[in-house]
Amino acid sequence: MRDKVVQVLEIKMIDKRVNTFEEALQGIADSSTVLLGGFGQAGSPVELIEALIDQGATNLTVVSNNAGEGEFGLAALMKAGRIRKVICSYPRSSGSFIFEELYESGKIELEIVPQGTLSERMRAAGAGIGGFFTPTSAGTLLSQDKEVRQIDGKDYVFEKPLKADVALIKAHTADRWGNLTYNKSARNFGPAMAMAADLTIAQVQEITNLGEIDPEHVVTPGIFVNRVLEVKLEN
Amino acid sequence: MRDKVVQVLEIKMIDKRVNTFEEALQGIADSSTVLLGGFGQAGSPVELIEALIDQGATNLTVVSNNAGEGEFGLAALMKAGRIRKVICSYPRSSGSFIFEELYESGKIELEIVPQGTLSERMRAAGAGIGGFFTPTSAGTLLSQDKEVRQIDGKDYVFEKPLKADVALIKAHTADRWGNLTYNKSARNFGPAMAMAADLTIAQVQEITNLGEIDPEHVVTPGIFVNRVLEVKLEN
Amino acid sequence: MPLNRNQIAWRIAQEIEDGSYVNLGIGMPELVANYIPENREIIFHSENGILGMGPQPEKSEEDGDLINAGKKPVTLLTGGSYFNHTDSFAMVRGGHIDLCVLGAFQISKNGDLANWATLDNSKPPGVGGAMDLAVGAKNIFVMTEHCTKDGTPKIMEECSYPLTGQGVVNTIFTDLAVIDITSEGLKVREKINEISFMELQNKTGAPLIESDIKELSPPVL
Amino acid sequence: MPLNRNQIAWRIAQEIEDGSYVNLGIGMPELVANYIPENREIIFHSENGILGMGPQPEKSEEDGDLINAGKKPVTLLTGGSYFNHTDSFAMVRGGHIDLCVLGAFQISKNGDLANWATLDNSKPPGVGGAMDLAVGAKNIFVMTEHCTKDGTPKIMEECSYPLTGQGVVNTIFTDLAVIDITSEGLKVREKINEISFMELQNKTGAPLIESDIKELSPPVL
Repeated sequence: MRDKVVQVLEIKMIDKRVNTFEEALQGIADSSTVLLGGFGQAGSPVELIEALIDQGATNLTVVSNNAGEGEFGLAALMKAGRIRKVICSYPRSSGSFIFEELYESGKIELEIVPQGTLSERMRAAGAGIGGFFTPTSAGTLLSQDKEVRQIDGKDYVFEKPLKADVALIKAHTADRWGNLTYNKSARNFGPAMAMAADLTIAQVQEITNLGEIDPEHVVTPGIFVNRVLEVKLEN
Repeated sequence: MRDKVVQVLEIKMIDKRVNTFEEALQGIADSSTVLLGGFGQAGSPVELIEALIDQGATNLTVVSNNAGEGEFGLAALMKAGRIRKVICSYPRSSGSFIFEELYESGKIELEIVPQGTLSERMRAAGAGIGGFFTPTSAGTLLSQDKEVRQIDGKDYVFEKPLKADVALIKAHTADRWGNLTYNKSARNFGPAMAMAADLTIAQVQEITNLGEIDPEHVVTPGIFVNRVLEVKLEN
Repeated sequence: MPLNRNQIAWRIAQEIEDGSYVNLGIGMPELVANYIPENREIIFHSENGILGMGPQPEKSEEDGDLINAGKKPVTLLTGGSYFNHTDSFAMVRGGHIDLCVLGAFQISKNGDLANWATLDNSKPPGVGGAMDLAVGAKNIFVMTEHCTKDGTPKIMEECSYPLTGQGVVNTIFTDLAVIDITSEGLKVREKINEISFMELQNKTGAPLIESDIKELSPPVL
Repeated sequence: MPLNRNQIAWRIAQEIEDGSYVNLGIGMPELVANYIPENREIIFHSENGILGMGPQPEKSEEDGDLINAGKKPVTLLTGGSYFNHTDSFAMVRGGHIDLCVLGAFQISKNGDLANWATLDNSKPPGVGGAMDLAVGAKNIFVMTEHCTKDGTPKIMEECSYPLTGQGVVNTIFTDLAVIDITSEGLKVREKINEISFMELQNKTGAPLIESDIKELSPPVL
């Protein structure tokens, strides 16, 4: 009789909340392809990325709009020698000296993808699309080795989905089902990356109770999110 | 001097609000391709569709998930003899007798498109994608005359964007910039259709002042919307 | 006794893992939601833009803007969300739905599914989201009577009706048996006691594999 | 006097139609926002997910989560909205942006644009959203000095630098002239009075067409 009562009380709940960086990053393997959210610093999961240094995964292929700045976040992970290749749209900025050193000494591989194509390729991966034709980069160096098809008189370049093992993103609010909202222009690549990875991990400013995010206002539904970690930051 | 003062006061404003069905539907030409929002009755712009009967456009190709029910909305437009062809995923329902009569007597053309492909084709049109490969319908009748490509060992069917002249959709709230929010599952095809048409007309339950829709909660940004008409309906 | 529809639904519900994202096809599969074991939290997806779909509301609480793929009024659970059709089918096609339960006209021994059109061309066909679901969900369960009303097997060597998807079905749940589609063939995992393996084989249009068959015995429902 | 950057920006701003959706490229084109005539309502798009982008905030009001494509703090106008990168580039690629103003290294007579990479391979290149904008916006205006610092023409028969887009530029606004790219060739629409047509031609690497040239005379800025 007692057993039965206990069983009834132990209703399992979907709970994507984790309490530590260690739990959040558990299982990320060497040689993974890792998507890193953010456009510059807006939406960059700096704390998760830095925790990945301790986690230890190496030989990573990283997809990110930029290639890091200063010596924090992505730049720190690069400096720690964990990144084999960067896929991005715009690697250089005033503070991207760590990337530039590695690039110029041939220690890091670089693949340049136009910004809209980068996002669309991840979206395609998440949406089960096998590939798509985009007019972007037609007739340029970036489509040199790619299939080009004329459709209704215009040149289009064939692009393949960009699927990943892991996505590290930053959102604003989460609940235990993994529903996410973002803050202003920090939304950027988060939604596409969340869809495109087998394991999506979000650091958020705040974890709220289930139901506190209005169902009309959920930006990334929990189905695309595996783990959420609250990392409170000063604004 | 007086002239100058008047000029300063007459600051132009972007104003997508219209006051009558006539204004809303102005310029829709015969033989247009028209997207009609809604999944069953949820999100169906019934009043706009019925006003299209008075507007007079004929020989239309209509894209809609369903083929109408009863004798209102899409079914009424069909009954009025304005529709040459229907592109939809699921034409038959318990109340689709008008469509069925026209179909069985050969008076209306039918193109069946899988529901997800239908939405994706409109999204592709709105996003400037020239075409995409989807696994949906591979090996079935619906891909019989289409290009099939094996990608990573799986068959994919090539689908082209579905662009339209006009979209008639129903949303919940709008402002003068054309920003839209929707209500619950009535959102359905609205966002994809708004993107895919040259002229997007939304009937909404309520037009609010600019700024009353939280910028984080806009579902269809005004850039995809040309005209909004308030049509108050009892719930 | 062959299972009634509620009992087939019950059997499928037992198979759904805790925390799964599940889409239930229109019609008979909708019954599955009624029999999810109480200690499991399952998130139901509806292709018209809902995650966390809840049960039918009271008549007075019905909302024409909150319906399921079968266009029947539903509710939203706490934690649910709304999204547009494109995003909804991204979930489907992109392999984010763990399980979809679909009805069937016919199923072939290699997992082909036919459930959208017959050979009657006088009526307009309608595919809805079936082809997207068939090819997109991680697992496809079929829920069906074992034979048609006139006794013709629905499980066969090859489907004669137009296909919905090729090689997509994982497991077939019928009123008589539970059958896994494996690389070796149709493996009977469970059957009702009242029928012998040979009788089951006779009602099936493709060879069945017999090995360690358990009893299919749902409660009275 | 050749125009300064503010004056080129002013000239471009006069050309922007009321109610337009406009994307201003990173750098010099950002200046255009400062000179929009007061009676026009223009909606600025930023490819990192903003429509209705407003001016730079006071230092104390800066928000690291509200930046433009150049990663500088901005504000949002009443009526503005936020969206994700994929939707943002759907707007761009799908032809929903009326006008994009871009900088240029080189422009060819048929409207090819080179503005993302030089021939120096020692530095890593970066394309950002330039290729998407070049091919997607309904109209592309180029804002540039007429020649490089050493006097080499930037408008030429064919670009020697890697292209951003083929045949995408509609009009070139320089410190000396306004030049439309037409099927007949480079049509000078306006030029500053201080320079003759021949002098302008000498500073241009492709043939110019002279017909009804107006004076390019912005206010002192």
